[in-house]
Amino acid sequence: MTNELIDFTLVSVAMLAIGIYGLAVKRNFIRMLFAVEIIINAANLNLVAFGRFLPHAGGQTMALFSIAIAAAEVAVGLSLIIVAYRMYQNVDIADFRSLKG
Amino acid sequence: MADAAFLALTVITIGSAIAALEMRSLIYGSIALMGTLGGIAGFFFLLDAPFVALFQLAVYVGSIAVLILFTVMLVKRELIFKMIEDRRRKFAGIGLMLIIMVSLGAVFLDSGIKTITTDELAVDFRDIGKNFVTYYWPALILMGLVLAGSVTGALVLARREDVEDDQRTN
Amino acid sequence: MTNTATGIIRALNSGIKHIATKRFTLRYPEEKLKFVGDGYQFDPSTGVGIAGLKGRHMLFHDHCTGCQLCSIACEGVAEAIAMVKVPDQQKQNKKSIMPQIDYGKCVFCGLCVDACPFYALYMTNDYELSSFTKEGLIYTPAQLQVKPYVAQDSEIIITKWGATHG
Amino acid sequence: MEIKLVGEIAGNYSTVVLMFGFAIVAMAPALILSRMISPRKKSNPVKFLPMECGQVPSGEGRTHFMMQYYPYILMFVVFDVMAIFMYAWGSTLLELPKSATLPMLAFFAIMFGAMAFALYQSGRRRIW
Amino acid sequence: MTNEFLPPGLALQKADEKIMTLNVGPQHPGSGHMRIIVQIDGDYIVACDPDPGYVHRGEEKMAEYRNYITNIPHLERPVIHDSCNVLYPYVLGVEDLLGIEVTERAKYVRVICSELNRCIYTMYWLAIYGIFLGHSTMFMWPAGDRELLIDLMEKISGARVTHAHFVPGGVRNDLPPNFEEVCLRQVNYFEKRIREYAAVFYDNPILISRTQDTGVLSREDAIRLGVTGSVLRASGVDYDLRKKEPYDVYEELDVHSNVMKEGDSYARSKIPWLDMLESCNIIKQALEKMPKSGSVRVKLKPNPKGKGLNSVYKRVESGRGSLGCHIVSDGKVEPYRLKLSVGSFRNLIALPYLLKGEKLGNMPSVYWSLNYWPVEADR
Amino acid sequence: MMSSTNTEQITIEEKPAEEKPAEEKPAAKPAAKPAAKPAAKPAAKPAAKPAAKPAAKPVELPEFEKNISDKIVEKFGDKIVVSFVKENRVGINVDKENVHDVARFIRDELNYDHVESVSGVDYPQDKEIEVVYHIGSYSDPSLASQLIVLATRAEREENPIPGKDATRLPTLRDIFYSVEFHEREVFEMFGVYFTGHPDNRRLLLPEDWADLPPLRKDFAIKGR
Amino acid sequence: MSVIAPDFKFSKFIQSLISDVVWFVLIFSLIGFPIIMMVLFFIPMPVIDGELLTPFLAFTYLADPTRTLPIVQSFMMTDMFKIMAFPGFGFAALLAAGTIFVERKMLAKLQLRVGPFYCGKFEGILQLMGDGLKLISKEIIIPAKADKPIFWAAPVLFVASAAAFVALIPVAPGWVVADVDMGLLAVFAVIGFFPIVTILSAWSANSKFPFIGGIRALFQMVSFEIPLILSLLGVVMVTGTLNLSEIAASQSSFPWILFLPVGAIVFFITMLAELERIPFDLPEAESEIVAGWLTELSGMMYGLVQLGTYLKLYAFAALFVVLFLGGWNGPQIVPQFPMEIVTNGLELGPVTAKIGGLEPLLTELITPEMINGVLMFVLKTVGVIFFILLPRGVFPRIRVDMLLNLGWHKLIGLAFVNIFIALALVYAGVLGPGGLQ
Repeated sequence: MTNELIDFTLVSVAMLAIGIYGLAVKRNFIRMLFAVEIIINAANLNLVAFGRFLPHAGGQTMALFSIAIAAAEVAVGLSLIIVAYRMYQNVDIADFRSLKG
Repeated sequence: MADAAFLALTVITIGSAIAALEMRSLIYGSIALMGTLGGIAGFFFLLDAPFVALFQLAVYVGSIAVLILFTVMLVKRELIFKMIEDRRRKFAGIGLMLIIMVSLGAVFLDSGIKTITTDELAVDFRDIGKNFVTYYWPALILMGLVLAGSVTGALVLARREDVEDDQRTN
Repeated sequence: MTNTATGIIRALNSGIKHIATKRFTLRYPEEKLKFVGDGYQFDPSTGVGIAGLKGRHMLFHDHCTGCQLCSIACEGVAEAIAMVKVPDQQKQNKKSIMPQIDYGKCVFCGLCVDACPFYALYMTNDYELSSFTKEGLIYTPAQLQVKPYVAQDSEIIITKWGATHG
Repeated sequence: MEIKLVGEIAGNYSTVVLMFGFAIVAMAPALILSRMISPRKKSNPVKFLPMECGQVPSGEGRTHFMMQYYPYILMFVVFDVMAIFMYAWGSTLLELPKSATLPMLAFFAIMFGAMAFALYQSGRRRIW
Repeated sequence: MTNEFLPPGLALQKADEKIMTLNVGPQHPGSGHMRIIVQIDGDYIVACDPDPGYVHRGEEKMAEYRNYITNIPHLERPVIHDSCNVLYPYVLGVEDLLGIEVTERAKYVRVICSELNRCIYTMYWLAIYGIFLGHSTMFMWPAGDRELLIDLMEKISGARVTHAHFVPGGVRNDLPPNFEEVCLRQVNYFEKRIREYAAVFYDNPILISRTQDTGVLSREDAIRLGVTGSVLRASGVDYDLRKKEPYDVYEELDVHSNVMKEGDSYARSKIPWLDMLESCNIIKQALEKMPKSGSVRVKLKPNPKGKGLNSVYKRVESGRGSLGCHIVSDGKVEPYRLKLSVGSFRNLIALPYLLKGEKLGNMPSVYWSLNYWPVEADR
Repeated sequence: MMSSTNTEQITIEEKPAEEKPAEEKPAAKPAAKPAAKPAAKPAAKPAAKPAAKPAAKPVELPEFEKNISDKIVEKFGDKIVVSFVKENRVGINVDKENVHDVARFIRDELNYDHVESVSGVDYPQDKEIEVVYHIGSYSDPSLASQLIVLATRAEREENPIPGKDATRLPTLRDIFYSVEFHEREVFEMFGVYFTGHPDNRRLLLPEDWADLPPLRKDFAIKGR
Repeated sequence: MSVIAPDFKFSKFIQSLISDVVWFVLIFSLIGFPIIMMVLFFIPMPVIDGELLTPFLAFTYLADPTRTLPIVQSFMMTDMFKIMAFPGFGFAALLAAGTIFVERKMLAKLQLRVGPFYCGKFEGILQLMGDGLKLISKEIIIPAKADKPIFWAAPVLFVASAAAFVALIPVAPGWVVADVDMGLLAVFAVIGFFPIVTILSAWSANSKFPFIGGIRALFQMVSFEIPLILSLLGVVMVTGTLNLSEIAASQSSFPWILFLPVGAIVFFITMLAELERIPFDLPEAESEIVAGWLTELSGMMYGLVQLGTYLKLYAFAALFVVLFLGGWNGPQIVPQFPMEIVTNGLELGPVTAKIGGLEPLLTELITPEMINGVLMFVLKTVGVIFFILLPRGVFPRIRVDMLLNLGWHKLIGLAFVNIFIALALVYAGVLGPGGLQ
């Protein structure tokens, strides 16, 4: 009944690939944020999986830190979206060109 | 039992991850994202990490998803349903995705990870709590700073300075 | 802060105290309020009314002369009174017409009672006039002649534990 | 509890999910039954319009956004993380040495500072 | 008188995207029979346009077709809870036109009826104020205790709400036997009851924090906007017609007019409550000083007529403030023109002014604290 | 079902029609007596006297009110007509050209500060509509019971066209803010357009009202 | 005298009963029996105790308690029973229904009126049933342009979230649906679902009032979640566990409310807010925004949301009891069963009535301790529910900015005060290892 580490790792790889696809293709700022979230979650899954199979508390601890940082990232990212939306009335990154330095 | 649950969770997670990116409506996309996050929480349960799993549920589904939903509802209705994408770019993205999947998957399958199994006890969540304040305490402080910085930055970003105050005085 | 706390505690205390207070509700179909007197009447000799409930009218056939004053009084108010022929011949009522009242229109102001110079019309304590049809609300002179049976016995009783309808 | 198999703990939590599913299975029939036995007359399409106090509403129904209180929801995301982090510490408090409280107090101090700033910002009405 | 008094209609025109227009009423648990079009920016009301008229019946036009007596049951319709007071200026005006002097006992009976009706109205108002603030007990208690006074009015006049009791020349009928005793008992109990309201309502810290400093109407603005009644007195203007222009026997009674300085919703809601206590006091005084016997109605000709082209404006202090009746007579049995200047209509003007910049959550409390009765404003 | 019982009632009730009132009469009369008796005598006397009094009395004007009217007359002379001076009421008729100045004088010099009521009166025989402002004072305690009845008249057009109203009066809103809703009401009820009023819109009538202004005399209620 | 209630005649009642029974027997024997027989013909019967289970034998099982009781007992051990009936859904729904009845009658008494009276012979006890029937037979109106899937799913999800919350509550030792190590964290995770369901439901209705109400509900729940989480940390600190059963068991000598009253008060206030009860019912403030996020819900959808709300109320009250009032701990007031009657049977002259399977049931599952625990738990919960209901009678609702101000400025501060109190108690040695208990 024991799952093997490789299963979790493969799921994680799939999630990572989906996330990268989303980042590459989508031009909607919010959707890109979704993609980032998916990638972060893939990483967390790996952390916890390795932490379980090489029994060590560090994996879970790092996952907790990672989730917390993700929360901070989302807060800032959504604030950015609001700012950009307020300026351009749109959430398409093509319109955000002028944000470049 | 765990295998069936694993398969179900895999389907839920990956399916809703794709849905989150491909659904026409951003609201449904957010709901699908919630599904992804919940699926990951399910994986954490399967990995005997209930603390992380519940943390994931409480933080990701409970608050981050709320924030995302809220922000999505802020934008105009037509934007919620608009898909902006390029066809060629999409195929390129799918190719990229497949390449990453296959290559990384092959690498992992070929590596020693495949043979790793365990029959040791799961890590007790109390160890995590101890880790936090003993071994990892600089990281804790750092994370506090990151959180503080993020809330400060988010507030400073989201406020608007150009308020025409004629209508909104009391 | 203390003010807030005492205020909240006072409010809660008052709420709990009222759980032990008597109910004030009048449970209407089972209990009916008792009224003063027999109903609103008007003494044409003094020009002053006599207090009472302005309920359904009552018509004295042997007083009514068919003068239509009540109908005229009602014209500006509700137009509820119509004069109709009655079969029985009274000697003071040459035209044999008497008021018929449509309670779908009547506003129970009692001005028709004030208008009657012969003490023929007064109001009773009966107020339960509902009907399923509009026609059921039109009371002919014969119906108006009947003194209603009213069992009204409940009054406001004020006790130490609050007021009730006993 | 002797947990050696991977995924054994999940069994404990599955009852919560079962309860969730049971409520859906038990309550959805109520809606379906209601849909079956209740009258369904589509006689007047006006009946199904989103009315607003007897008037046909003007404008979009989903655009209201209380920007004034947006900072609170931002703060929630961050401080929710903080609050649940504290459980990792609080639940093991009895087994920890007393010196371990110090980093937590420092964490509190940082978060207090952030909260004070955030509350000050959210209290300023004119900038939202 | 320039920018801050921008009329609501004009303010509504400059709307931008983030501002939402919200209809409150006419089918709304928090509006009564009227519509308030509010524009909200987030939680703040940017502009507000009251739209009364959903219960407009044209009472003034109807009055031109009815003679002075048959107008009585009609003119009390706008405020059936305050039906004695709404008839009072009309009756005074007709008496003035016809030149009748009313007997002493009739005046006392009128004062008692008027005060009872003021309490009945205020209790109804208070009940709705309670439910507007989400205080369901404050809906039930006044609605129940109001019954004590309705019972008294029913004993006097024979009807529970639409009394049609005042006529030119006095009142329709005398008090029933044994009335003084019953009245005193029930009014005493009533007073005890409404003092009880302080614990759950007027001294309730949540209510105070919710209504204090909301919708502040300063003294100058109150005078300039011409508001009346409790709204005026809550803003610190001591103006009570029972003292300032005493009609009937108010001169002989010791009337105290309640004034508060704050001018916020809390003060506006507290003044009517204080007025009820004062009314109980007045009723007790009047019962004491009333002549124990005597006629209550002066006999008039069947169809009284005015004398030539003549106009009269009489006003009384009703539950909602000064209630004036302008009667123009041209010597016929019907009034040539009758205009009711009602407190609700005069207070309505303060609504857009007060709601501007308020929070949406304050809308019900500010709106109803104006002592506004939609049916009366529409007439 | 109900109608059948109703007819039953009628058929049953009609038979004892002769006996019933005979029973009722003694019950009704004693109830009437005790209340009616004391009221009977004094009722007639005071009714007769005061009714005659005010008519017979010579016109003596109350002093305080006379003072006020004198002040206005002094300022404006023959531009105004003092229509009546009664207790607590001073009536002034003004042309519509001067109403603004008179109102300003009343506010600034005489300390009147608000308008209690604005009523329009239609005089079709004069082809005029009169608008009557009842102006009172809150801030001056000595004027608390006083009202100035300021009346002005506008020519009445026969067929008012909404939007192009010819019956026009200057608004007093910039002098007395409190007339705002009152003037809106007069506008819709009489069709008097107040020039300078910033918000001449419908107030009470329905939005689709397309008839005459309803309080004019030539707008007849149906069936009357 | 009564006009409304029709005359009740016992003979007619009996008559109607008999006619019903006759119809049932007739239809059952004509249609039901053949169908059952046909079905039984095709289904292979299980073998129990070496006997083939024939329909006849099945009927004897039904009639014979010695055979059914072990089945009942083993059924009561299963998760399904726990979920469906006792500590789970059925029990909670029963208490929720009781809460609704008590709320109505108590509020009526407080407001000097009668309350539900006519439905049911005694004080309107069947009113809730009548309301349920009414709601289920009402038309469900879905506004045009509403987002149908979300709109349909939201009420069900609301009930389901509330049920998941109920699953975590321990009622008596061992009687809990999900006995999990991180019970408290699971509670927080479940609470997090309510704002999402609310805001989705509000958004999907495509109307202004629900949306404003939903946004307000979101702000309210979200703002009060942090004081809620922080106020419970004190209890966790002094017990050192997140398991709700262990927390309840740790209060055998004294409840934590004695040591952590500040936390209890903060938790109570946040509880009121999370439940959207007066004075915090501003998402449903009917005088401003018609019924808040419930405005467009009609018929049974509204009924489900109400059911969910009251389940949530029960769960929160029970959580308060478990965390602060000692859960099932309390004086033993239920007497011991007369076990000799159970074991030896009841002797009535020559007859000895003995039910075989009753003994293991009473010694293993339904012990007096368990009944006492449940009784204590229910008593305490009802007490807490009373105090949750009472503010509805005496307080007006507050405003959204006051609410946020209260939550963020005062309650979080008080929650931290509570944490420091707990810290001081632990470090001073009053509680924790070596302290009291």
